[in-house]
Amino acid sequence: MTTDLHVVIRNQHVAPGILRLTVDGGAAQPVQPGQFHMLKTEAPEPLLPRPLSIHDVEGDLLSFLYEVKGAGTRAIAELVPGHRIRVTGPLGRGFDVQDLRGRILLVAGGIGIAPFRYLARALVAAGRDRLTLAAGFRGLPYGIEDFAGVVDDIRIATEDGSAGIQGRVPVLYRPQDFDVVVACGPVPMMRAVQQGCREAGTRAIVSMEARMACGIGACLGCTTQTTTGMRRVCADGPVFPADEVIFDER
Amino acid sequence: MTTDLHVVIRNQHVAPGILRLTVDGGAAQPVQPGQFHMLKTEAPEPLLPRPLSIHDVEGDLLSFLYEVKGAGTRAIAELVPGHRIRVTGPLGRGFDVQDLRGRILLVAGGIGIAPFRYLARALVAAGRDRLTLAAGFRGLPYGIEDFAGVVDDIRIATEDGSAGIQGRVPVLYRPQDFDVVVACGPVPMMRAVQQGCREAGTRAIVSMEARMACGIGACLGCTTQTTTGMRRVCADGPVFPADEVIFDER
Amino acid sequence: MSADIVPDLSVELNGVTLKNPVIAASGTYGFGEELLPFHHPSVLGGFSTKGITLYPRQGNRGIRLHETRAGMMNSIGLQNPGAEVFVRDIAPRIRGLTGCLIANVGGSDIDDYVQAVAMIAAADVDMIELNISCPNVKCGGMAFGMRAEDAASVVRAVRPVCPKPLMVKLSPNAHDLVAVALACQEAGADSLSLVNTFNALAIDVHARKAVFDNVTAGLSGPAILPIALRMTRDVARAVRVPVIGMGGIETGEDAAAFIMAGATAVQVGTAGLVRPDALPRIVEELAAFMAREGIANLGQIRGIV
Amino acid sequence: MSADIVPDLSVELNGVTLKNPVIAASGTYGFGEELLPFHHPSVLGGFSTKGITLYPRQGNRGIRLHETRAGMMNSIGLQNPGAEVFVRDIAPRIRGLTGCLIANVGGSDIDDYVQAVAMIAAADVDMIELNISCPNVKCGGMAFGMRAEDAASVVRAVRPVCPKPLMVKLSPNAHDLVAVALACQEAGADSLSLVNTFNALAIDVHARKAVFDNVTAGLSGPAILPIALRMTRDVARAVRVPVIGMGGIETGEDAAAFIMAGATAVQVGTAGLVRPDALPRIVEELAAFMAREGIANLGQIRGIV
Ligand SMILES: Cc1cc2nc3c(=O)[nH]c(=O)nc-3n(C[C@H](O)[C@H](O)[C@H](O)COP(=O)(O)OP(=O)(O)OC[C@H]3O[C@@H](n4cnc5c(N)ncnc54)[C@H](O)[C@@H]3O)c2cc1C
Ligand SMILES: Cc1cc2nc3c(=O)[nH]c(=O)nc-3n(C[C@H](O)[C@H](O)[C@H](O)COP(=O)(O)OP(=O)(O)OC[C@H]3O[C@@H](n4cnc5c(N)ncnc54)[C@H](O)[C@@H]3O)c2cc1C
Ligand SMILES: Cc1cc2nc3c(=O)[nH]c(=O)nc-3n(C[C@H](O)[C@H](O)[C@H](O)COP(=O)(O)O)c2cc1C
Ligand SMILES: Cc1cc2nc3c(=O)[nH]c(=O)nc-3n(C[C@H](O)[C@H](O)[C@H](O)COP(=O)(O)O)c2cc1C
Ligand code: FES
Ligand code: FES
Repeated sequence: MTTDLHVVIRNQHVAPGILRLTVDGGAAQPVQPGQFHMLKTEAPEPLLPRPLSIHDVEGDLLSFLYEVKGAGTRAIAELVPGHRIRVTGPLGRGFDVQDLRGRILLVAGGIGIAPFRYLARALVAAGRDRLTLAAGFRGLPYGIEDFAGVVDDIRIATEDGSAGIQGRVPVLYRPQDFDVVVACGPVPMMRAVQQGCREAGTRAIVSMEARMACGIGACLGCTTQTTTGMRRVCADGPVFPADEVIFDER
Repeated sequence: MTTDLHVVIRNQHVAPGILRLTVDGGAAQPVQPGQFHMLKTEAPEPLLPRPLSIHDVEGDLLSFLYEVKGAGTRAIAELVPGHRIRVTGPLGRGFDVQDLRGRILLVAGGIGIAPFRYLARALVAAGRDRLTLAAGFRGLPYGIEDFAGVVDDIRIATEDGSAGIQGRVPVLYRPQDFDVVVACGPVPMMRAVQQGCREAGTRAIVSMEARMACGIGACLGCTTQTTTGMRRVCADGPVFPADEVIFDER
Repeated sequence: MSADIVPDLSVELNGVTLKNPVIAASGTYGFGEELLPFHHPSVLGGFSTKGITLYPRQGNRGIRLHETRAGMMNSIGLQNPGAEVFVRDIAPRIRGLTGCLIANVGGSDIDDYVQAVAMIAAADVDMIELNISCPNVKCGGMAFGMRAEDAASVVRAVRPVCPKPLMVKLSPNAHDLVAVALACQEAGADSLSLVNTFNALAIDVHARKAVFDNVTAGLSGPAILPIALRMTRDVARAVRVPVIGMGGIETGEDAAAFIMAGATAVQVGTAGLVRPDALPRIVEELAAFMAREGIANLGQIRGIV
Repeated sequence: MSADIVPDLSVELNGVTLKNPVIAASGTYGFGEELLPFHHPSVLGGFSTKGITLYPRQGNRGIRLHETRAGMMNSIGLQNPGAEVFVRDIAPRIRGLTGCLIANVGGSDIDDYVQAVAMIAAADVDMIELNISCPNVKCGGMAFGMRAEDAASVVRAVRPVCPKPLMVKLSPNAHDLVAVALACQEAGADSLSLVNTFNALAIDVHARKAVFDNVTAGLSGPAILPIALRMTRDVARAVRVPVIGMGGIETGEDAAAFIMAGATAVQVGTAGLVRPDALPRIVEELAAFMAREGIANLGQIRGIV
């Protein structure tokens, strides 16, 4: 883990409102798929850094795939090559690649696809050859081209029917067809994955989101309810066995 | 007076720590030499706009000459062509060109030279042909090239002796040689001008500085003591007859 | 939610109808005239004048402004031309600028307040805003806003000489703000406005001294919004009279938040110093927010938090 | 000013020598271990642990953090493993991390405080910091910090069971902060730290409800600095015991300002969340500032404003 200013190499739109940021110096330390970094521009506002998952590590370069939501991601989107940005990480507990075996399904909801490129590459490198990606989007899909040549079976659903099957991700798969399901996306989707897999008896793993301040486990601001009590998404997660997470009913 | 976002056309160093900013759309309204604008970048911090004198108006372009001092001017210095900046103005009471006649001396201390280019051009356009500029700097002079072909008699003093005469501006002139002296610069310099001219019986005019918030006369934050009470530098000035100003003794 | 709703922004404040709930805050809008090059004050719900005292005041010497993170400090010290000049020259001149002209009145002792209010309330203004909370007057202006008894005593004293609606402006520095609010209500306040500036300190570490001659000064702006919003809710839930909320409002959504916290109307100060078109924009943004969210009038959201 | 001065940053606090005046603030530095990948806690003057209560607490549900202009709000709700686990497992483990280990203790009633302090003060910690000001505990944690009598009663109760130096952490929401400070001093506090977070409100205007389940939450960060600095000076001028100032400190010059306002040492919270190297940087910046300004030791500037 380090905290340093990194030089922006690229920062480009891959779809409306979705950008890929590439910074230098990422490979200085080993990075586990599913880990994240805290990013903050040099401007005083917004005050807190923002968590972004590792999208890929290639040689010396570290990249993030992100959706512009509010002030924090907007500030990141305004960076141009040569600008610097504070990157703290890698943080959290990512996916245990050794532990993912058999028929593996990656379920992504929207920008939840971000951590899966690096995960899929790591799984392939570890010899896993039965990988399926089921990705759902509101409108036009993005980030899918990243999986060409990595994942054979790519399934797409869009709510507006603009690509793939019309509907949400659950229409794309039956949990019983897989040995393990890995999900990243909005809470309702992850709750559906948890429930479907529980009924089918399929093991499921989720990557959680929470508002964060420190990102390193010090402030207890990012906790999520689990069967073993309140746990910090940043330090005890973001990756949890789905069965341990107690999704808030609201 | 308007408040609008203006596109940055140029923003370049003319000397270390001194930049010239040129924005479009300045000529939409008549501008009097010695007036100023309030400038604020689109970033939330710093909160308040910063006052900068009009350095020149050329066709559609409005320019400012400024020294990087703190957060506000630093934020302005980071703008690149195409960026936008909020410009509110023109504000305040500038120099009354009709009223400046005879042998005119412009006394500038450091960045106090900023308003004099446009003033000198206006004076020449009004037929005044006996213009002298006396400019003092800590180190290497800047902004002087602006006066070539406009003012014949240019006198320079530098504290470090790197150009012109070594010393401060008072070494450059005798007040009794002029009909009117116009001064802009740090308070000690303006106090010296006030005193010298008072002794010599020469009319003197000063352009004052003060911390500002609104720039339009609404907050009473920028007042200066005068013989007629506390007056607002932004709305009653920044240009005052030197004899009316009561310089703070501290 | 209906997308084509045309929201009604008007509010009724002590018998005066404001076309919208956005009022320019005292001390940041001059006497309204300064803004004329940018917008006509009548586009706002109303404006509160610079604080007026019985006699003219020169205000404080030295630095009067200082910027902080997301805020600013001021120590103007109630510079103003005095009640007589206000009544004779200024009020008639600015009367036509707004549908709700609020005269902000400051003072150093009860007699001053009573005399000033008596003079000013007799002029053609719509309301008096009694500033018992200005922290920049050495002779004790703030003292009245700190404790319930003191606040009540000044409100009780001016009430009989004030035939106009009487708004009392509370200090966030009060020991027990809700107690002060209740005491002002009992003493006859028709409405309460809050917050005035927070007593704060800036130090010039290089000079090793306070930035302001008076040592402390008043903090305003976006930095204080979350505290001001909490205080507005605390007071609005405790009193019967209308509450006018303020502190750091910059956007229409900020204004909506204060109304959801129970405010009848809002005031905006610092944001209007940052850019002179801020207040009309807040009105437009609030209207757009209401239209988008299907809020027909402010009564539908007032105090729902 | 001598350019080649090597400043002495050490401070003496109730018999404990801190190598520098920068202490990590409770609740923002975990138990010190979380920061180890970034710096060793021993580079700081000390650190205050997350607030510990007699029994373990899960803390609050729902959103716990919210960002504001130049600040943040938190509603953690004192999540902690309880005094027993702290004393048995945690204190021995983290003891070696710092030369000044401060155990921050929270509670909901006087009995809880007394039992917790008795247990924790018996462990190998250097000081107790009594949090009478946490605004996030429903059962009244804040109540003790609001009024002088209440504050004194809890300090008086824990004093006999606390053989270690007792630092009492004051709430900026107190009705009369100086009175609370004096009451705590009379009741036996060895030092006073301030400020804890400001009680504040954030509203989600789209959802038309408060962001936090508890409605209000605590505001910290640069936004509050000018108010916290003023309060630090008010208290430091009124009491005899050392004062530890905090609230929005981000730089070495901010730390110097608190010391000029009378603080013996400072604490830093939010800035360390923004970037994990903030606190060691503040130490370096303070040293550089002192060297530049020719300040040989902090006694030369303490309380000069
Ligand atoms: C471990 C982790 C990994 C993430 N990886 C990615 C990624 O690879 N790509 C991506 O686009 N997004 C990712 N997110 C979500 C991303 O952090 C938020 O979208 C971002 O913080 C929003 O900030 P904002 O200022 O743009 O939006 P705003 O909505 O203005 O943010 C306001 C506040 O809410 C918080 N917030 C808002 N939405 C979220 C959210 N969904 N999760 C956490 N905090 C939120 C912000 O941090 C901030 O404090 C991740 C979140 C976590 C926790
Ligand atoms: C009418 C007028 C015209 C001016 N014209 C020019 C110009 O053409 N070129 C130029 O370089 N400068 C000019 N100045 C000075 C310029 O406004 C300040 O240098 C600038 O505001 C400093 O801001 P900062 O954030 O960079 O510095 P900081 O020192 O960080 O500013 C902190 C605060 O102090 C105020 N401040 C600091 N120095 C001054 C100052 N000298 N005058 C007024 N406020 C100050 C700032 O506005 C801000 O509120 C003018 C000032 C006035 C009043
Ligand atoms: C420069 C300035 C001058 C002020 N003068 C007065 C005043 O004369 N009377 C008064 O009641 N409040 C005065 N205030 C306080 C404001 O009216 C308002 O209560 C405060 O600034 C908080 O609102 P804001 O954050 O929107 O600015 C002044 C504020 C500022 C910034
Ligand atoms: C996330 C968070 C958790 C906190 N938890 C505690 C706590 O457990 N006990 C306590 O006394 N103060 C707690 N505080 C208050 C801080 O210690 C400090 O008083 C406050 O944040 C002001 O300092 P700052 O502006 O430097 O953050 C907490 C603050 C934050 C931001
Ligand atoms: S963000 Fe601070 S503990 Fe997770
Ligand atoms: S800056 Fe507001 S009156 Fe001059």
